[in-house]
Amino acid sequence: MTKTVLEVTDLVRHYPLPKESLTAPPRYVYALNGVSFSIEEGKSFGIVGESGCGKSTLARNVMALESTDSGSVKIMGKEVVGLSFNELRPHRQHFQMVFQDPYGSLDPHHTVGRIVAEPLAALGRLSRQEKDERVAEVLTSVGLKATDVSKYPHEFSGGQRQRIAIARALITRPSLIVADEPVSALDVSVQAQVLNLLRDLQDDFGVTYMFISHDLAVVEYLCDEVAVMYLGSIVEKGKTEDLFARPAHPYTRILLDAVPQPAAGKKRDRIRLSGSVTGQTERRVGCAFRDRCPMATDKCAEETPALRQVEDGGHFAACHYSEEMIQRATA
Amino acid sequence: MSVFFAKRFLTLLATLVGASVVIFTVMEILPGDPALVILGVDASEDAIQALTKELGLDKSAVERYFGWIFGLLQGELGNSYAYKVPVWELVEGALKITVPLAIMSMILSVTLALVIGLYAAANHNKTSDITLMGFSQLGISVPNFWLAVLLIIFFAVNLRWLPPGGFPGWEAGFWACFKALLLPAIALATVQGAILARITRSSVLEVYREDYVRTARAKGLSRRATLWLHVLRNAMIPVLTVMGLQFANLLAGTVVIENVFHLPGLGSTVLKAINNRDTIVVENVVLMLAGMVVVTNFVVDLLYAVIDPRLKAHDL
Amino acid sequence: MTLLTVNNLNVNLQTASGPARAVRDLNLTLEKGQTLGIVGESGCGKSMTALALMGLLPENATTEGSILLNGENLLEKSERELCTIRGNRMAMIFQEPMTSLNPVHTVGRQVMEPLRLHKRLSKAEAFEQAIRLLDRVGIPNPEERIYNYPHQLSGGQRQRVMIALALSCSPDILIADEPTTALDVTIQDQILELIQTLVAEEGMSLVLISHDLGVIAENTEKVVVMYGGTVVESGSTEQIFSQLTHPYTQGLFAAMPKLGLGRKGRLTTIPGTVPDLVNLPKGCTFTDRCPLATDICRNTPPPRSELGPHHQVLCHHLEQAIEARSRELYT
Amino acid sequence: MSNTASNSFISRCAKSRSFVIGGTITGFLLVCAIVSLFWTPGTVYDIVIKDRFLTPSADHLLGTDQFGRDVLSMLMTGTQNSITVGIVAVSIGLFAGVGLGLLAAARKGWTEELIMRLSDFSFAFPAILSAIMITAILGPGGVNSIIAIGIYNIPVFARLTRGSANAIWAREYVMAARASGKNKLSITLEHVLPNILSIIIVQATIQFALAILAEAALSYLGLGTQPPHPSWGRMLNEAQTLMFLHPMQAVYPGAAIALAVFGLNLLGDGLRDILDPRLSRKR
Repeated sequence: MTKTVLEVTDLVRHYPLPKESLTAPPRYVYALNGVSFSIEEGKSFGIVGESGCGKSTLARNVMALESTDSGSVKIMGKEVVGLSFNELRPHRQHFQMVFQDPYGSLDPHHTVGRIVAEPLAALGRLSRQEKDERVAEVLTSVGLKATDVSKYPHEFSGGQRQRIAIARALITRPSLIVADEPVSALDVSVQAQVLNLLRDLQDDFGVTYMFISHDLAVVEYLCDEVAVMYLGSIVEKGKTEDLFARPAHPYTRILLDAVPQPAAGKKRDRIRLSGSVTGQTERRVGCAFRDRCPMATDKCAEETPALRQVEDGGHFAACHYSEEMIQRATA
Repeated sequence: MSVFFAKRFLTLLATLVGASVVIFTVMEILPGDPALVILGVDASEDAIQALTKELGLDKSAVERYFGWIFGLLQGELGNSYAYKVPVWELVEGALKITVPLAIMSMILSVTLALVIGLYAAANHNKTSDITLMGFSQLGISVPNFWLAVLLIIFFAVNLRWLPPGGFPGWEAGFWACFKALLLPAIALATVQGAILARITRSSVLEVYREDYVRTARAKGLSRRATLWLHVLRNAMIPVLTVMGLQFANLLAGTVVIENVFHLPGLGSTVLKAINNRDTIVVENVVLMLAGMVVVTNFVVDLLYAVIDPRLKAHDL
Repeated sequence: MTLLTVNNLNVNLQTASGPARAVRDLNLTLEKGQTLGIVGESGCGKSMTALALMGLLPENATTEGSILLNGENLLEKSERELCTIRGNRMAMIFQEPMTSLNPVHTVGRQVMEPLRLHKRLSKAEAFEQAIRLLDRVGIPNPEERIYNYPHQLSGGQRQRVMIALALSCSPDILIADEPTTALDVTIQDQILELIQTLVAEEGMSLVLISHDLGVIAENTEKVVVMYGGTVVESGSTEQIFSQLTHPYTQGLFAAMPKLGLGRKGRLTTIPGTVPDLVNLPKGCTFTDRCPLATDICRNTPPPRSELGPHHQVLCHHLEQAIEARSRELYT
Repeated sequence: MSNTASNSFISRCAKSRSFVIGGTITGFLLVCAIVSLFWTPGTVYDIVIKDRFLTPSADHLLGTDQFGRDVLSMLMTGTQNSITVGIVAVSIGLFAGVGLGLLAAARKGWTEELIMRLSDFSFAFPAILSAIMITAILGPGGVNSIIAIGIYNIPVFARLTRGSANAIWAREYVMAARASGKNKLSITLEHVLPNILSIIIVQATIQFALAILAEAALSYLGLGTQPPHPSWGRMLNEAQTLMFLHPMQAVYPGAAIALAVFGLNLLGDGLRDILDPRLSRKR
């Protein structure tokens, strides 16, 4: 019987924009428009999308780092939304985060030991010796030396820094790790090291990942399930193999087709995107993707497609023409 | 109206109102009774009370504050306690010295700063750059009133080129007045100019490292053309900020410098008035000085919008 | 005649910790109308090579060797002469479209600048030409957009403006340094497509620099693989991608997550990190990370072996490397 | 490892020309101040009318003033005054200003707005003018002028601190600390303050120099340090009336001020190069 580690229901987050003129109505950035998904224990859940689709906002809201407008985030069955910062502190040991920038996410004035031990503050009551032991243990598990504790971040390369960041996230033995683009700032050869490490850690400790990335190949490599986001909403989600083999939303298809392939002399045949991104500051009836969609019809302008199951095995998509898309992919 | 403009304008008004309250309060706390100072310690109790009443000092502070402000709104500054003449008469002559002096030194310092700053930046790390920056460091360190004294000793006492102090009045002709203000203006401008020159240099150097400067060079623009066409305008943004802040210091400097050169400007007026406990003069003059600073900064804010189109889009 | 020939180019940077050999013994040739890719990870010297070609190296750089454009050595030219070449016969597109345009000038003014400078066009002529260029690079409503400031355009549009700018004087060579790295995949797709089309229509030569093997594979005819400031393998794109040879090229390819592989298998990782350019080994720069390395690699520069027509590999252990193609080189 | 770090720190110090020159000048002034506590070459407080306006000699290296006091001794003793002014005025500004700035950055919202508007507001008053007004209330005198200058330092530090602290608050490591459950106070103390300390130290050096200048100006106007205690500014004040007959009396104290300010400014510049390598690379 598997347990649900993270359950997000109808999460909404709109940021107010500074007013343009005194009389204008207030404007918002619609960063999250009702996002729902859940992650089972020990699984990796990937969230893919282009810049401005709301994936980082989602990470910050799941981590309870900013206030949520409405909706619910349950981590290990406990509601996180609405709790005060202090009320939440003891619960924080169960969910930790890894950030994108291996240079910006480590305080240059702290030693590695201090950086890695920081989340233990949520636990409180640990002895010095216990702390040191856990730091040493977690550093070895990410492939660093226990003697690295007294070094400073600037003595490490980007990939090693990201290992330090992962060690910091692991130290409280969390159930959930939210990783926001953890490898996108790294070189390919180093990126592979970190991806493999993330996989190994999952095998060893059974951690659950919520993995955010713009790189589809990385998500395919690491994740069991994937959700594709577009302008603050999930447009498709499902098992990785289903979604990548039979994309049911045109946007997913276009994303997949846009990835350049490192193979000898093939000119790929692909669906291309037209138009440019509709602003995140607009809210309209109908499908948000219709302006760029090669297969949009009048129906798409009139009726907002709901996220619905399009295939067995939990393959969901928010498109009126998902069945056609799947048919096309299998043909 | 745009939010940008409205916001800045409201800040300007709020600052002025706040300034008037602070100035008035300070003058209220100021020990020393104007009537007592005017009549001297030997004056009789009755005479002091009579004068207090005559000056309107028996009214409550709130009443006097609003009296002052409403007077100001109607262009009435009131009468000096000490000299029994309208404050405007005292201030008018002083303004005719301080304002030209401030403008002269501002022009001088900005010219100095831009020439030195740009030249140094263009010759980055060469001997001329290092020498100029050494001198500017020295310029920042020199107290302006001491520089004023040195200038007097050298140009007025030894060389006898320029008058050592005093002001002939504008009736004496532009040239005479210009000569009287030249040394004080140089004394004021040197320090300000040295600071601005350093800011200009580092700002230009910083902009030189921007990606769009590389783009401009990749287009085939020469170093010099890049400096004038692409670097300068962007580099002016921080320089402008400092320029606005400097104006307050410049005005403050005039208070001291006027003292050195015996110029009957606003600075001398305010010092004299404080000594006389001529509170109404102090209030008006200090508010005027604060007003000049606030208006200058308002103009600087508007200039931003002219230089930087990003501001216009967001706020204008 | 060969359009561009680079012979034994060396670029040294004076740094606080000593001279860094940013580029060493680089050789390149580029024919008219040819597209050349330079691929490598950060710090491999690919950007320095581009800047050296343009004569825009930082002040602390010194160069040796020669860069021949139509037989004229650019390294011997005066700054004044280079100004007539830059933007005119050779143009460049940079990585960051967000910061590569001057924020205080309209895009029109920036596109007109090279036209006025090199072609001596009048203001009115340049204006018309600029509108045509903006239209050509796919900016909608160029008559209006020409008055826009860079911040009013999206990232993709700014990169289009950069392309218009580079194209304005119909250069012989277009150098694109990571032109799409800062952009989303779908936008990257559009921009690369645009560059391809324009290069073909204008008969320009293209030097495309990227860290992404996929981008290089799909957009170039010839490839140069750089590591630690030097070329380790070069050849036609077809040859290289069908016969990955140098241990580094093999590792780089194997380390890259590729779409369609799914969760099966494991990414290959190259151990270690990119070398410090100040303390490079005397011999092969890849020595410290190479599974085939022996003593000779560290101390003797590897020989250049012709594997096929124009397919050159710089490795001491060529046979072993070729033999390793069929198996996992890295474990 | 800490060994190599400290080595490179020292070597960076030695490499910075500004730091070496500025540090030497500042050190020299400090020594002067300390020595003058115990010993001065001549009299500072005694008036010896027969010795007035002596030209420089072996007894009086810089001659004597109109009261027959030894100028060099007065300059040396004046150092004490300037250093005290600098320390006290900067401390007032530093503690109050940095505190307010950190608070503004941590609390955001109306707290930040209020603190920043107040500091904006204070910039509308020319510094010396405010000091003049404050000394006018409290009466002229050394202590009062120091307080006046110190108060004026508060908004300077508040602005700087808030600006740099805001930049730190936007870093990912702060977000990581938030995600670890650290509250704003401990983040401020553990992450924000250490990371902006170097900027504050540099500014403190510069404000130190400005405080010396401001005190000299106030004393020059007769509002600062009162007789008989020697102060460079007051020496200038006293020398001004004699400017035409004995110009050198006006030259020495001014040169002393300029030297002190020059030394501190250079020290500040040097510290900036050393503590903030990112900035130094830019110049």
